[in-house]
Amino acid sequence: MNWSAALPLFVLASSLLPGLVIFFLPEERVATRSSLNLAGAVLKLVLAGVMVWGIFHGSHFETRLPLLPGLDLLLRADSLSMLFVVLSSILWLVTTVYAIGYLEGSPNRSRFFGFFSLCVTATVGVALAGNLITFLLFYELLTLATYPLIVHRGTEVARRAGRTYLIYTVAGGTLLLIGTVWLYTLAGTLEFTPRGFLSTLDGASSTALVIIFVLLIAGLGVKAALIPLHGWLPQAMVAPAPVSALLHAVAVVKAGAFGIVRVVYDVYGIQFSATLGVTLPLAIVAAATIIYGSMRALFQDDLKRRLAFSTISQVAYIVLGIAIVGPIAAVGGLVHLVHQGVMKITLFFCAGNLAETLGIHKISEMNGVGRRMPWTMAAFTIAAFGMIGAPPLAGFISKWYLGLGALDAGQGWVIFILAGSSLLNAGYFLPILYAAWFKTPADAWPAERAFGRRETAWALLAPPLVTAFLTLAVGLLASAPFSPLQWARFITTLEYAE
Amino acid sequence: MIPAFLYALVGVGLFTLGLYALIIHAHLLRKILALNVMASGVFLVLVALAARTQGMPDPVAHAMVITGIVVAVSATALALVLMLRVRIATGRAELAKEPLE
Amino acid sequence: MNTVLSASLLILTPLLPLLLAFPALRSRLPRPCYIALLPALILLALPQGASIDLPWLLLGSGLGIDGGVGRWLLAISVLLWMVAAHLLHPAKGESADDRVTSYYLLTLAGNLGAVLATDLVGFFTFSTLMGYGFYTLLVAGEDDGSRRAARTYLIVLIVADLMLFEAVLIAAATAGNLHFEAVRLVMGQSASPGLYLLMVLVGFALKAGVWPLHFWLLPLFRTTRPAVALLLGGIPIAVALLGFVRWLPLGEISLPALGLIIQGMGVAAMLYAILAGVRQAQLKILPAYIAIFATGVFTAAMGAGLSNPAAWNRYADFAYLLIASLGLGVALLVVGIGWLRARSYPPALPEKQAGDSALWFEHWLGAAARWAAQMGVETLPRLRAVWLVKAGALWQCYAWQRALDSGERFLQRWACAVTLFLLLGILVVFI
Amino acid sequence: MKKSNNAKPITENDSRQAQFRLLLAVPLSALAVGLGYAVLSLPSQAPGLSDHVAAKLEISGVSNPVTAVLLNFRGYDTLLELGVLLLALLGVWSLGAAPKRREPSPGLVLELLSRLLVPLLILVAGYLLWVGGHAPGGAFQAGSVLATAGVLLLLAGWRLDTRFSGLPLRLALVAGLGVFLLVAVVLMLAGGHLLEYPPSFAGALILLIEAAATFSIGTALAALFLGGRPEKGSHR
Amino acid sequence: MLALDIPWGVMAIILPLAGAMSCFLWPRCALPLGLVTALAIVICVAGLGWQLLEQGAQRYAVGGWGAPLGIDLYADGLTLLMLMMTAVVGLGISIYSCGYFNQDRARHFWPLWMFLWAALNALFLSADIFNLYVTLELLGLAAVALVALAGGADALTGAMRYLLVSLLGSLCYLLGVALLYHSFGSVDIATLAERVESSPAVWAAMGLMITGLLLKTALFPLHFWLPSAHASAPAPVSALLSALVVKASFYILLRLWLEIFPFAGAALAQLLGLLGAAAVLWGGLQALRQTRLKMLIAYSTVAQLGYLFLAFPLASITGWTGALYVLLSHAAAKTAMFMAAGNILYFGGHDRIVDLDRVVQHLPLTITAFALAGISIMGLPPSGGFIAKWLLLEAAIRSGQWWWGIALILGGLLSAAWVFKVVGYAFTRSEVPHEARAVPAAMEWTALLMAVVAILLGLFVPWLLALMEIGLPFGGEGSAG
Repeated sequence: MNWSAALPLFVLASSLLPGLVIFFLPEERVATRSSLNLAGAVLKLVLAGVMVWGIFHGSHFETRLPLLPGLDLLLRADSLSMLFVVLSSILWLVTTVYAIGYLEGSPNRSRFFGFFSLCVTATVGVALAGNLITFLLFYELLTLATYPLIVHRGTEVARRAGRTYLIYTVAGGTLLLIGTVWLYTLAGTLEFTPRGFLSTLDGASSTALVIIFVLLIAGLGVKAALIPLHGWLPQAMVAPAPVSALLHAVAVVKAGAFGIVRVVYDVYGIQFSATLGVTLPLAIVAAATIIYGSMRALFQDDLKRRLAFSTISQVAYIVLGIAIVGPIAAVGGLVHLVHQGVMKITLFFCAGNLAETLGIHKISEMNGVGRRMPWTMAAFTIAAFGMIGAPPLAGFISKWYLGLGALDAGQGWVIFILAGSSLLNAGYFLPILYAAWFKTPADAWPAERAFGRRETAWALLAPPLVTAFLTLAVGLLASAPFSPLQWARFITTLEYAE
Repeated sequence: MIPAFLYALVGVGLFTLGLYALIIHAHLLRKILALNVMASGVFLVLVALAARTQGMPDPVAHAMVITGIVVAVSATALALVLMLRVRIATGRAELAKEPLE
Repeated sequence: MNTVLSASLLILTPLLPLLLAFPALRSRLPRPCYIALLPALILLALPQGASIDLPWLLLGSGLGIDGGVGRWLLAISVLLWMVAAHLLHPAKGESADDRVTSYYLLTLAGNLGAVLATDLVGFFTFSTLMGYGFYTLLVAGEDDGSRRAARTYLIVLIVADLMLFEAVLIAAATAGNLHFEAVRLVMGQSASPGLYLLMVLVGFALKAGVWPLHFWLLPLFRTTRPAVALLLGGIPIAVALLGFVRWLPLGEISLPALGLIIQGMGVAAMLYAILAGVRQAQLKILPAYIAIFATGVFTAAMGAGLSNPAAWNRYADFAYLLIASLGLGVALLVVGIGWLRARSYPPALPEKQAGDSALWFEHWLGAAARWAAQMGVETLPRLRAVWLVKAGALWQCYAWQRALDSGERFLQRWACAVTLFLLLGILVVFI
Repeated sequence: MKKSNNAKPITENDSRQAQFRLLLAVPLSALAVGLGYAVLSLPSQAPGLSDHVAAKLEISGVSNPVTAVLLNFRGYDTLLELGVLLLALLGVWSLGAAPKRREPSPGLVLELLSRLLVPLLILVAGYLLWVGGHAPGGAFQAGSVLATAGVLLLLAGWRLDTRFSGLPLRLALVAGLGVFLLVAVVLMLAGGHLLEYPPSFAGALILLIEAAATFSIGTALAALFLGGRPEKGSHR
Repeated sequence: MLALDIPWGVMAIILPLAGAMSCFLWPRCALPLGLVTALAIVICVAGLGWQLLEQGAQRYAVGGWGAPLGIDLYADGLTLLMLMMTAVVGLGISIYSCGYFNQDRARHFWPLWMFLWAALNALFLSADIFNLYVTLELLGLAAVALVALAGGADALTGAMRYLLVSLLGSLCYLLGVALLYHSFGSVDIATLAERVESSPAVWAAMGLMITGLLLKTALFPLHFWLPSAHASAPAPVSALLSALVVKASFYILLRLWLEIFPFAGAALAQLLGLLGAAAVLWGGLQALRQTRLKMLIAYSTVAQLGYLFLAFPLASITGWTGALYVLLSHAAAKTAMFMAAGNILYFGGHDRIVDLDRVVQHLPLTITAFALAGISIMGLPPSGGFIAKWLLLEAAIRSGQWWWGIALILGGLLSAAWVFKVVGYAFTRSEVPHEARAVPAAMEWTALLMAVVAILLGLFVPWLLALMEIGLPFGGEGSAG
């Protein structure tokens, strides 16, 4: 096995092995655990960087292990997967730092970090999967690795949330499995191919293909929280903040969205999907999700719940970008994969900081918090404006390409969806900002913890600042080489090239 | 020839009767006996049909029956002892009617 | 050397205030508000126009200063900002509100950037930054009335930004290049510029408070402090008018009917401003009417330009002057009034009806929100709940459990009988 | 089967029981008819494997075909079957110690009869074992007769001395299977297949195995009669 | 090559028999003797595997006579996999039992267990339907005795019912054997396969044998004996029963179906499939509402056995492979689960599900084992269970009988429901202290290792499939894909 074949495995192992070791670490070995975690995260980032560089220069990274006759466990780094891998790697590193700070002194940390690493392994596996069965494998692994994180607190609420999560995701995984098997029996292969492998298929009835498409999308839509499959997400916010952050930004919802991208692009092929007539319904579902999620978010008082509904809305952008058949919208969708991650993780970090430092969980308690925790709230503000789509932040770029793509593809109605969503986004984010910055603070915070001179612990503060900076940077420097935008363009040229 | 089939039919009859008894009787001893009757029926079928030869009956079937008998004896012994233990443990030589909790 | 200097100045002009907006970066500096204006001042002093392309920024952006309207406006802006800085500067003994300084600098950065922007996205970005920054200025440390007025402004801002965003999208989809010149050329020849024009017109009209859309302007003037009112007159409105000039394909396109309507609206705005302004007793609101009047003038001119491109080309410089002087005029008025009031009038009482227009706006918004809440929150989850979450309740159903129990008991009791039946079944199936 | 639910009136139970019996008779008779039909459909002449047996009888080492099948041709079955017997005993022993029943004195008749019969039975067992080589008889028959002797003794109140109830008893129980297995393995190690007797030694080996098996079967059956493992030191 | 000439398969039968006898003779040394035997058996099975890889399927004439007169042993890929499964599970259980049984129980356990192992190996290797009957009886009696080892009313009643059922099944089977033998004059499977032709006697024989074996395999609705027997037995025994014993009769059924009854009608296959589907659903539903952990696991066995029968109507190599994979992965996973349940019972003295949280918090390895095994049982990747589900589903869709896929999927969902119902307790916080008995590390680690085996089964599929194709037990051209 040469270097290029081993690299994807190394990327997986860089979080898997630390994770497994951590499971067996005694609770009090904090330093060992933290350094293992961080070393793994940094290593993964470096490896991912190497791969990005290699792919840009035309190398191929592919690991193929036989799984079943005719079906391989295939890990392949292509441009699309690298987008997700790099995102996961970066955000994992940041979240690890955050989690170390967040969970300081709480019980069951070895278990937590073990599953945390497994979760990232599964995510990276989802990203690197080179065929549908490998994807399915890691997709389910992700379900399993996330469940312990959601119920980590062990309260009744957490268990209920975990149960709901499982009901949804296991059912979704099952649908995905059915679709995958069916597809395999029709096509005889499951390997992701640019522009799909189904368009060349003779004899398969298009009805069957449409049903399979629906099955696959439904299965993936559960994780991507498309309506009406989103019910688990708002409940899952009972998890500790780093988990919510990871869940909403990278791991779970993104895996679903990423899967939809894969299915539409590399299984069906975008042109073939359009021919089948499945993209428009998908776009409509996505649009409905965007609006619905935002509407629900408007009326939540619990901060994390509001963010959760916001995620539902935002992730549907990615799907929308794909479902509008056109290269420009595709860029928008893909780039939103990254941008939403960066922004949402910031928001959850900040929410976590508020909860951890001041005991604030509700928006109605946030009056004047900007004075107490200016840095946290600054990060929050940047991310929130990014979500609204204010230029020059990350969200603007995504919306820009989505809108432009919709016009390009002749689907002008999307513009109004975007506008409505932005309006609603503003409607639920700006009051938070207003309350935080301009209202007079209450006499005492619900549960304040002192951190000396700083507003909160370093490990809690640095991650949101870094991600907020990223939010700004990816928007501002969108046209710079190796920016997410450029990478998304690179991907779409492959997909749409004739 | 004809007797062979006659005996075989008796064997079948014993088998069915044993099955009937096994179903309707609750007492374990009766059940065990019913199984023995069934076994006898089976052995009868085996042995009877072995006689459909010219001259010496088929010895293989006989050997099988001997083996079968020993097995049946062993099983019956175990069953009887087990029945006694059940009676000691539950006070009745019957199977518990309620599904186990 | 010169190009390097001008380029760095161009970048620094919006960047320096932006950087200084972070409290940590300016904590050692005396009077950061003035220092932030330095690059702009130097830029004004440069004899000729300059521009710089920043392809890596946003979607490929650029900054530049041209000889005409840009320079004028920049000059006016700098002037206004300096005055405002002076006004905002706390009197001796008062502690400086650090946050206000930050807001000030943010807004400043947005303003300067918008003036210097050479493409739609850059302009849009900076003007948004300015808009939100300005909102923070309005809100910071004021009373309830002004906050409500500011909230109306915010909503206007968001709606306007959305429309402009659509406009940018349309422009990009049509033109492919977002430079002002390119957009104007392409949109001028475009077959169906209607939506774009509508979006731009309504969007900037909202931002500038052009007559029928001026409802947010009055409460603001009524409630804010002089320094902010000064900026309000000069900065957002002027930038919005600049937006008209920059974004619309004026002089390239001839739309007599639309032009006539706009002209009519401009005239109506002037009439309204005069009538209402005369009837208005409060000195404080007077600048608002003047602003409305001025925008009316500009609108009329623009309408004329739309119906007669040649005329626009000829008199365009006049419009620029108008924009520039508008800012100055309103600003001076505000300062004057403020000064007057400070000398002779007692402080105005807080207004009871802090802007009727603001109230109806809120009223409708609230109604819409309630409706949405009912639709979205009540119906959909219930639908979903029926088929997924209630499954658990179904599972608890007693009948189920009993059926399962009795089934199991039956199987245990009639064990051998079941065997028999299966045996028969197999035989029957087979034979 | 009786109903478990005692609250229900017994009469109702009984009538339902009767109904069920009737109902059951129908499929059972169907089954019997079906099986009978199947049996009758068999060819009226079928040699089975008797020709094969007859052909190989000379080299099997014994002249009784049933014994030849049992211990030579299908000796493997018998090996496992000895295992079944031993296993049943193990199972019985694992269920607990033999119930300690204070039997009344066996009485004079039983006492005398057993003293008279036991040696005779042992003799008969030996004969059956020996005759098995060429006429009906063999290890199982002999073993059961031997067991009868044991049972008679047990009924008469005799118990194995505690000195022998440990390893010696176990050795006796294992002997049949053990010798059989040993022979099988030795034959295999000698280069043949499992249980492949050289024709010259076949008779002797079979007799050896049968002797050990008889002993074990007799002991095992008698031990099974006890209904549990012999407790140390509790017997006469 | 001397080592290739050793009849490893025969050794795998003889060794446990010898082990059983020596354990019986010297009860004080039962444990070391048993362990040594277990290791030796594993080596034998490995040797057999090597032999098969080198030389293909093997036939061994016991006594040198050869079929039809003598008894043949036959080993192909299917046999090998079953033997390997038995060896792996058996080794695990042997190690587990070191800690589980006290001195008194151990002296009974070891010889019985060795007999059981011998019976299993003999059964898998046998190519003779009468010999299969003897091994079945050997197996059944050993299993019953092991169940009764737990003592107590539950276990004894369960054992009694199990014994009756087992005997009934055996007798049905034996009558079938009698009819077949008298029809065709042979009890050798291969010979029968050549001679067999459709006749009323064959039908009757088939009905009897299939019913008898179904009874022993506990296919719904003949599963009534299984839950009580499996749940009340000592933990290692429960594991043995669920993992191995019920599979043995299924193995015979499979062999007969493939070799002797290839002309069996599609209707019968559909009936078996239907019963399998019913078992999957019924077992799943019952499992979900059990209040005791071991009962729950036992009902899950009922459900999992149903999967095996889904392959009958599909009747393709993929389907058979899938069923076989269910069999293997279920063996490993269920062993792990029963071991985990045993640990919990050992530690806390009870296995009430609602009170599990107090226990499992202290047994992280155990609950991990349970969870990993659960992953395989519910068929989530990466695990043997997933591969099985995949293959069965693929076969179902390929054959156009997608409705079997539905049963498969629903079964998976039901098992997911109960697995997570249990695993969820690992995460609840409970502070209540209680009396506890420390669980030996060997027991926890064995459970975990068995669960890991169940997971690993999902990753070494081609290797196992290659083994399975030795001798082409399912016919066809070889490739299962």
